[in-house]
Amino acid sequence: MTTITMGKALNEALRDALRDDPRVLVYGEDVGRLGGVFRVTDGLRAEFGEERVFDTPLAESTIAAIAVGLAIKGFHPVAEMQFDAFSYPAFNQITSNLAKYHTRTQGACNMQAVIRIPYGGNIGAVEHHSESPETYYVHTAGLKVVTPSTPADAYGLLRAAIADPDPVIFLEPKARYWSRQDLDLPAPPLPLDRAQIVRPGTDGTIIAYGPTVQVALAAAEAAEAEGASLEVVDLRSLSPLDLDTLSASVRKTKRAVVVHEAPVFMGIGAEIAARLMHDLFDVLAAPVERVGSATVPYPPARVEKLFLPDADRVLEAVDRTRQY
Amino acid sequence: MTTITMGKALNEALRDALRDDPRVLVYGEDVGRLGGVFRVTDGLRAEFGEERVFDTPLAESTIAAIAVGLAIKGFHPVAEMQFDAFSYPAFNQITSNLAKYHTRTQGACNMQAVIRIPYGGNIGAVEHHSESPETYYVHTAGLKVVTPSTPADAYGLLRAAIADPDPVIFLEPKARYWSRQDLDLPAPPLPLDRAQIVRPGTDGTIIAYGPTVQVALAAAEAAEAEGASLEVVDLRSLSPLDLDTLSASVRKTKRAVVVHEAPVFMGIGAEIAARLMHDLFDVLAAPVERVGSATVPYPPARVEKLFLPDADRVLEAVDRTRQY
Amino acid sequence: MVDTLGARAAHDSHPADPIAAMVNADGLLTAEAERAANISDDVLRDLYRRMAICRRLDQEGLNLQRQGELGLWGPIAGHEAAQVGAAMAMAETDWIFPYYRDFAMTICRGVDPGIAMTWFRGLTHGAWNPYEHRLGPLIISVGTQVPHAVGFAIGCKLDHEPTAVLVGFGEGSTSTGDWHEAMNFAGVFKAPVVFLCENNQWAISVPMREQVAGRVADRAAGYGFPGLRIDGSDVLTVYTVVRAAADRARHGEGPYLVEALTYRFQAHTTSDDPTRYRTDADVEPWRAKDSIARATARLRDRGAFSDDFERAVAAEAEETALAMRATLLSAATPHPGQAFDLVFANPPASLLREQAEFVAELEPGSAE
Amino acid sequence: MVDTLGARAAHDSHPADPIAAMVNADGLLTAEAERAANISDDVLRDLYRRMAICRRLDQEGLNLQRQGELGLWGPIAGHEAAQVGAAMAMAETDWIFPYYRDFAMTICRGVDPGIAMTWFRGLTHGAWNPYEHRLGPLIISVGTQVPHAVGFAIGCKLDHEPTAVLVGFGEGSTSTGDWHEAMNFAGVFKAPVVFLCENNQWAISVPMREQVAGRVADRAAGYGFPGLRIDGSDVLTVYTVVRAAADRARHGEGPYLVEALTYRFQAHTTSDDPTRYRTDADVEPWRAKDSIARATARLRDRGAFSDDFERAVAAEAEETALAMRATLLSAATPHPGQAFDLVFANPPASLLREQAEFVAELEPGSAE
Ligand SMILES: Cc1ncc(C[n+]2csc(CCOP(=O)(O)OP(=O)(O)O)c2C)c(N)n1
Ligand SMILES: Cc1ncc(C[n+]2csc(CCOP(=O)(O)OP(=O)(O)O)c2C)c(N)n1
Ligand SMILES: [Mg+2]
Ligand SMILES: [Mg+2]
Repeated sequence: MTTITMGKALNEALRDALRDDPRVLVYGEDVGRLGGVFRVTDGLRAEFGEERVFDTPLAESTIAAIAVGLAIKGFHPVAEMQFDAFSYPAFNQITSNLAKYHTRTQGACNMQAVIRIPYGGNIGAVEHHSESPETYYVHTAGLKVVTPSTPADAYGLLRAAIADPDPVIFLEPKARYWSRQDLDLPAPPLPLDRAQIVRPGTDGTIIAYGPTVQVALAAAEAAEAEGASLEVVDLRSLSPLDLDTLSASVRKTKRAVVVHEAPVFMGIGAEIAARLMHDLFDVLAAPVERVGSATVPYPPARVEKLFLPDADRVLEAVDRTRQY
Repeated sequence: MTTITMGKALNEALRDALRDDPRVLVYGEDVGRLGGVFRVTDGLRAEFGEERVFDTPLAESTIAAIAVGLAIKGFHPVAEMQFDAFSYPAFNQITSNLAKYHTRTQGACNMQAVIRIPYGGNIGAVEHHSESPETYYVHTAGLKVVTPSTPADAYGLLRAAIADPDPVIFLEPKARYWSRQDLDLPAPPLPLDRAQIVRPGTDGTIIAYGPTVQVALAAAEAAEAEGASLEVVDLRSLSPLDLDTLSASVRKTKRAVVVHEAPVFMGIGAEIAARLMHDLFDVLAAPVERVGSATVPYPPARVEKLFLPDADRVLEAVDRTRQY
Repeated sequence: MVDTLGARAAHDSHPADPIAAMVNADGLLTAEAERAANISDDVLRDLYRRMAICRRLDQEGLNLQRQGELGLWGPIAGHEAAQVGAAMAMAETDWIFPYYRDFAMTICRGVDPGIAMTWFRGLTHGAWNPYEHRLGPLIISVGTQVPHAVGFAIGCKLDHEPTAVLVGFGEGSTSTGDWHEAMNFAGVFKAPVVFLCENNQWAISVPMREQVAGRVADRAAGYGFPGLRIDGSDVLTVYTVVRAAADRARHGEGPYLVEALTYRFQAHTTSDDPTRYRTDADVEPWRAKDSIARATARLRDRGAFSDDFERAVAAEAEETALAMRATLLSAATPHPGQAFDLVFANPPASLLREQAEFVAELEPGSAE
Repeated sequence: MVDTLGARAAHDSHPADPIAAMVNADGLLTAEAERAANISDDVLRDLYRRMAICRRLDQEGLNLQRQGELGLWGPIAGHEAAQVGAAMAMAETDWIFPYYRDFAMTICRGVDPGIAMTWFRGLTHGAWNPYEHRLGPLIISVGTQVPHAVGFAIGCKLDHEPTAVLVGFGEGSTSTGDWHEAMNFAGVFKAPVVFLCENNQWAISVPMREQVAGRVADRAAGYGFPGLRIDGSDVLTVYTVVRAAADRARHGEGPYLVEALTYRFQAHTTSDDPTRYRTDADVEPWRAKDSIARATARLRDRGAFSDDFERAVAAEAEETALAMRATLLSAATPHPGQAFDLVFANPPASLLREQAEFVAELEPGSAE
């Protein structure tokens, strides 16, 4: 058991995948010599050589596109997009090809590829480095989309994503890269379509993922001090959504708050709230609340915290469901 | 009063805009000589010359990007993307620049630009020609997104979109290009943020837009024969949503069904259902139902109709709300 | 009107490129290069035969569309030499990544024409198994297949396989960002790719001069590898040049760009109306360069063309067209539930549940 | 190690390009061209002065970041000649579209350095009014500003204005699809754009040879306009060549690509650690080409450099740095509600309502 960061857990997952499966390739901008701007690929090029871990030109569309070609050739590419908004130049290749190639070849070609995307805010960065692009990928049929909230999940989900025969958008909550956990490695792979109850409770359910799980847990802890028992569910998988787990929790607690950094408008909270209120219409004691960012472009670093969900805003939302 | 098609109404709106405002430019692939693959720009090059109506190379990203440059220079560009899925190569320019340039220049540069996108299915086309990309644009703060369902609305919304100082994604329901209406032109411009009740009713509200308004009206007509009075709301604006009009309707009818061609999962129905059930939690007699496509890539032409909403599927959803 | 390749042939800037030396200023194989290439009469006859059959199938595509049996047809007339010449120049173990118009490449790769046509009938998004024919699916999103080919070629290199990859695209496709990114990647990784630009002068209604600044072939130099403009209506030139470029790639010498000048004689697709943007007079000069007539002339020069041969090919073409029609019309409509089966290799339970509900709703009787 | 432009200078393929004739095989202004250009001592002194001030401000950026006053700083050391030379070569009525590293262009365009720095402090996404300075905002999404410049330039042409547009970008940016699409559009529309590639050998950790297949300057030929690789550390060369290219553009002769070879002496940004990918020995040869030393030498040759002048410039630089710091540190944090004000010129009522709620929640007292 050692204490490791999420960044290191991801690094170990890549290392173990490269070691266990000779078809795995890791590439992207600055992933080689530099080890990635967040050091997630640190040391991999030295260990596995330039043929398996390599830098590419600055061209996200083709970074995604060669994943298609390499997957057809039987490789298992793991490509990195340097930051969330820099995955947008690859949008057409991801949406029109990576997501549809299996369908287009009548199942003959597996797109066993992972696109890693550090995402989310709260790191004091300049424009384009703090976005939450999950809606764009989640609405695209043919992609699986997952995101971890802890080092153990990061390891387990990334191993499973690389081993899965389908294309996985792997969203890494960059503000959590330095979060730590005691961990035995290799940790077990995790299913790609299951949510996890990370804190049991009875009076309400907070649904979160990636960077907001910690916020939800802090809110639940604060609520406990005031005598309220809140359950926290970590989605882990954003597409598909594990509605069985969500429904079971909310059926029990009768209240739900969804928390994400993305704008509320058309964020994943919309789908979750719509489904929960639809399926549990007679069970819910109050409407599902959503906490997220405003309908504005991601604001400058000095004011970003005001737009991001924090424990206070989550607790206010919980209160709205409890005082309904 | 003449009977004109939606395609012609759009053509007239472009013509009148070009005539009334010397800063308006119309460009895209095949919009010049050919008049567009749907003939929406027919005759405009001959009338206004190659400097104001021009063909571009096949490069959607730069088609969107020069709209940014031209808008800074004080032009009012109206760019065409040839089909829905061919707007995806422009995704980064639309999302990272067109939507954010006003913010980025502290309000100094207006992005008075319109991106016209024919969208939706039901035309028996090959891959990429039948998609409903609205979620991608609606979730992007900084864009206004509208879509007409009739020739009159097509004219009125397009004139308003061109005159508006902000970037507008103008979605044209391509299967409705040949729909006809008696119309006096020029018709009045329409507000870009208002829904319209297109059929009043008391027993339930069908919320539709673009290609599905006709489907909703057919369903309402069929329901009337069976003694049910359904209200039909045409969203017209997808971002922002006119929640006042939606709420007022549903407050009255107590039931709502949202209908779109896009997959249900993370379609606009999610946001509308979440908002309506949140705001009218105690008013609704049944959960909000959603009718849309499945969570699959758009299917081949010979089976597409099975995936698209039709009056039957809408009525079944209405029945679910009435028999709840 | 017809661009005769002009004086500034791309090979001028690559004096060291032996492939460029194979063609003259008109982009045609020189007599010397023809001798050196030593292409047998049988091979040339086979190229002729394939072009003639494809032309007949193309005509049948138009017929089928007019008769309402196809949703769409994208005519290839004018592209036969480029497509047949290039496809047949590749070794069987090589791969081809086609664009939507590369029907003749598809046929050359052994796909049953009637099955290939199901794509245009709206029955499927992909009519063959790429591994069976070493042939990617038809790609519609313009230019996006170019970096797929480069990615695949990088994979071949990583596997130390002597495989070359051919990728087809129109001159309009060279305007896309993906095309450029792929060219640069190919140069950086020295990937074994032959880029084949089927420059047919038009991208729907947009003429080449409004589409391509400069010349396509000249662009290769900026990526550090050679490019060559050739006469794309002469099948022997296309075959010989592409074969040499593929050999070169297989020998680790990196990518090569071939710009095959040709013309689209018919509409862009059956949805198009070319009278809106060009006249018969525009088309006429190109008809004189017709690929089948020129292959005939080449065979006659060699004394390898006979009336019997011509008749036999025509009969085979007719038979193939009939068989294609029969196969197409008997192809089953896919079960709608199939759309769900094809999304993932490892579908999540939620999608299988959605599929079951979908199928049950369509066929109320079948629901449990 | 240092690429000395080699034998295959881009102008070889454009013998008719008079601008190419201005530089020698090392990309340096020839003595003859210098005489012809007739750049006065005062202008050269002003270029020196601006470079020296910008170098001092760059150092202050590093200091401020280390002191926690900036979220990020992107050093420009090594780029002074390219940025100052190019910016000052443009007429006042011309426009400039910079990339994130073009701080010296910003200063040359009259933006208050302390205001410019608010961007790096995280106070704003855009620190100046583009119309006031004829200067676009800093663009981070690599390559995306290049087609903006082309669009703007097409607009200038449509307005029949004799305006030239300069756009800056790194060599890494040339790998993006947008860069290519913009080059092609510029060629097709003969847009009055000067493309300035600040080729500093690195895109973060990726060296030029793994980034750019072929040579950037050579790519222009494929778009039908000239490209020229020059010594980007010699401000007089940059100034003279860019001025000529802008003149040419203003006279309707179309785009021009200048590849200014230079080096990034510092880290990519303050978040970067260059020791992971390069050594001091890699950097050393480029230090010998330092732009300020070379401008000093040029001025000395002309007898136009004195100790007094040097001291005066140093004093002005020091003063400017202090003023910059003061302005920066006193800049107000924007009201958070401002984020809503800046989204649209014509905001919908729903957004104003959201803003009111947002502000009320932040400041419970202020709610009505
Ligand atoms: C990204 C994208 N944009 C637009 C289209 C619509 N479109 C289909 S073919 C075509 C012209 C392509 O021309 P070219 O590449 O020269 O090939 P050709 O059809 O002439 O063989 C266009 C604009 C598309 N399929 N994909
Ligand atoms: C589309 C995009 N992808 C990735 C990045 C991250 N990034 C910022 S700068 C940079 C390198 C750019 O190199 P170059 O264009 O040579 O400019 P330089 O920084 O050397 O001046 C990268 C990869 C980005 N900003 N935008
Ligand atoms: Mg073409
Ligand atoms: Mg660089």
